[in-house]
Amino acid sequence: MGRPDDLVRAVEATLFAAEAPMTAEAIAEHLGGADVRGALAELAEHYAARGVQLVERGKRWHFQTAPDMAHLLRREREDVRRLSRAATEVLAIVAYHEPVSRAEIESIRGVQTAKGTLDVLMEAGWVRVAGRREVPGRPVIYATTPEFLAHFGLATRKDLPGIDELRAAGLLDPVEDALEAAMDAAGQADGNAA
Amino acid sequence: MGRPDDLVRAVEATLFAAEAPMTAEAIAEHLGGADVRGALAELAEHYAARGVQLVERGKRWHFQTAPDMAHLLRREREDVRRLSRAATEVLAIVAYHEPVSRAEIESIRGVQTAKGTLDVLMEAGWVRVAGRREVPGRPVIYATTPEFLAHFGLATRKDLPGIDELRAAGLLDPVEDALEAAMDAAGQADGNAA
Amino acid sequence: MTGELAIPSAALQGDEADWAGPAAAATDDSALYLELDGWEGPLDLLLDLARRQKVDLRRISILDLVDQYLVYIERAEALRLELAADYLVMAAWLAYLKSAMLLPREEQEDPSPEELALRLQLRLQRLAAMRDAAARLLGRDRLGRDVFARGAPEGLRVDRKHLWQCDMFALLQAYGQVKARTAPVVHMVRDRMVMTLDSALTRVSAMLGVSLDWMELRDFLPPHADPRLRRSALASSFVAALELARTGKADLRQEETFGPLHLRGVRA
Repeated sequence: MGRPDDLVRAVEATLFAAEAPMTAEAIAEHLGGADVRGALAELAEHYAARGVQLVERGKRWHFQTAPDMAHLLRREREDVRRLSRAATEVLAIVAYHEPVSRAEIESIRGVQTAKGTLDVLMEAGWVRVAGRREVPGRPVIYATTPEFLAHFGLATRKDLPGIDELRAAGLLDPVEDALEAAMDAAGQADGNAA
Repeated sequence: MGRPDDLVRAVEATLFAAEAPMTAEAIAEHLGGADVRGALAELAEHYAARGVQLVERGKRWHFQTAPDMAHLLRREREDVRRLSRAATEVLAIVAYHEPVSRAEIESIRGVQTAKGTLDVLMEAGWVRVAGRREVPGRPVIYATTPEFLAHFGLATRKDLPGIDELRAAGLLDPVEDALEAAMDAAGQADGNAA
Repeated sequence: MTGELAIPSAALQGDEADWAGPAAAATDDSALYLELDGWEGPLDLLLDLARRQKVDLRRISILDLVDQYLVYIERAEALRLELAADYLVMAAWLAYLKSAMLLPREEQEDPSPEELALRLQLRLQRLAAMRDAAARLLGRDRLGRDVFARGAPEGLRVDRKHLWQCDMFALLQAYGQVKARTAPVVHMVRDRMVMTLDSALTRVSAMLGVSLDWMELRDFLPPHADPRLRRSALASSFVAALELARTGKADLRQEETFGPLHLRGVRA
C-alpha cells in the first residue's frame, strides 16, 4: 500500500487530534482552505474495515472504534448516563417530530413532562431550544443537536430507525389529522372499533 | 487492501480509545490474554506512512500525530492590524528619544499614554523594557529593538531623519495641516477597522 | 388476568438496561402497587394493557381494553391504594365511553363513541410508536458505550497573533506631528499695505475742496497703486465718503444699485 497523499494525511492527523467532531469546513479552515471532501471520502473508505472508523454525524466527522469491538472496550464505569424512561421517550419524540413544543410532547405521552426531563436532555447536549412557534403563546420548540446524532451513530435524522415507515403510516402526524382520515375510512367499515 | 484480522483490529481500537499509553502486557490482558506483539508490529508498519503513527515509547504504545504533521496541532493565525495613531506616535518618540520613561513620553506627546499602547508595541516586538532610570521612583525606561530597525529598514537609529529633514519634508507643518492629515488618517483607520 | 398483570412494561422494550421503569415483579398485590407506581399516567397503563391483547394496535378491542382498565382500577381501590386523580378521571371517561358504545346508535351524541374510541386508539398507536422508536434508538451503537472516540486526543490549538503594521512614513509623520503639536507657537502677521480710515478721510476731504463737480469714488483712489493697496483704499475711501455725508460735508449720489458712487463737496 502506498503512502496516502499529504492532504489525506493532514486530514487524518487533524481528526485524530481533534477533541470534538469537525465539519468539513472547519477542517478545511484549519488546513488553510484546502478542499477536503475527497480526502474525507478516501479516509472513510480506508478505515471502513479497520478497528477504528471515520464517520460523519450531522455533517461533522470523527474517528471512533468499530461497533463490533464494543464487547472488548466497554469500560467498568460507563460514561453514558442512564436515562429515565420518561427522558428516553421525550428524546424519541423530539427526534422524530422536531421541532416540537412541550405541549405536543405531552399530548403524545398523555402526561405532563416533569420540569427536569427536558433539562436532562439539554444538559446531555442532545436537545436544544430551536426557537418559538409562531402561534398564540409563542411556545418554545425543541430539536436535537449534532451531538445527539453523534451519540446515537446517526449520519442525519433520516437515519432514525424506522422514521420512513412511521411517516408513511401517518404515526408522526397529529391525532386530529389521523382522526379525520380514519373517520372517512371508518364510514365504510363501520363497527370495527368496537 | 484486505480487512485486517480481528486481533489487529482489537489492538487498534484499544489503543485508539485508551486514555494513556499502554504496555503490550496491558493490551494483552485487556484482550483476554492474546499475544499482541505481532498485531502491534503490523499496526506500526501500517501506520508508518500515514498522518497518525503507532509508536512505542518506554515499552508503552500509543498513537500520535506524524512528526511532519505536528504543526497542525498548534497553529498560529495571524491577522494584520494597522498600528493606531497613538501607538505610532509613542513608537516614534521611543525611537527618537530612547531610552525614555512613560512620563517622558507623555510630556513629549502632551497627552496621557495608555498602558496598553506600550504593551501593543512590545507585543509587536518593536519596543522593549531597557531597564530603570536611576532617579526617584526608578521608572521603567523603554527602547526600540533590532526588530524595529529591521521592520523599518534602518541600519541604525542614526538613519532616522533629523528634525531639519522632517521640516524640509513638510512633516513639521503647522498643526492645522497636520490635523487635517490626522483626520484623513483616522478616517482610513476607521475604514480598516470596519 | 392476575398472571398478566405482572408483565413489566419495560420488558416490551428492546433495551431493558436503559429503562428506569418498573422492575419485573411477582404476581401478588404488592406487585400491582409497584407497577401502578411505575406507570406514567393512565395512557401508559392503557398501552400496557392493550399490548397484552397481543394483537395489532389497529385491531385492538377498545371495549376489552376499557373492561381491563376498569378492573384494574377497581382492584386498586379494593386494596385501598392511593390512585392519582388522572387514573380515576380516565376510569370515569372510559366507563362513559363503554356505556355510549353499548347504547343503540340513534341515541348517540356527537362526537360519536366510535370517534372517541378511535381517538384513543390513535393516541395509543402514537405512544407505542414513540416507545418502540426510543427502544431502537437506545439499542444503537452509542458513542461512549459501544463505540469510543479517541481516548487522549492531542487537541487542536489555534493561537491568534496580531501582525502589527506600520510604515516609515506613518512613523515620521507621527513624530512630525508630535513635534509640531508641542513646539512653541509664534504667530507672524505679514506686513500689508493698507490705507487707514484717517488717511482716506484727509485725502477725500482735500480732493472735494478742489473740485466743484460730482466725482466718482474711484477717482479718489491713488493712481498706479498696488492692487492690494487699491482694494484697501477703496474700502477706506467708501467709509470716508459715508462719514463726510453724515457730517454734512458731502453729497452722495448713486444712479443704480451697484452703480458707480459719485460725491460732491458741500459749500459752506
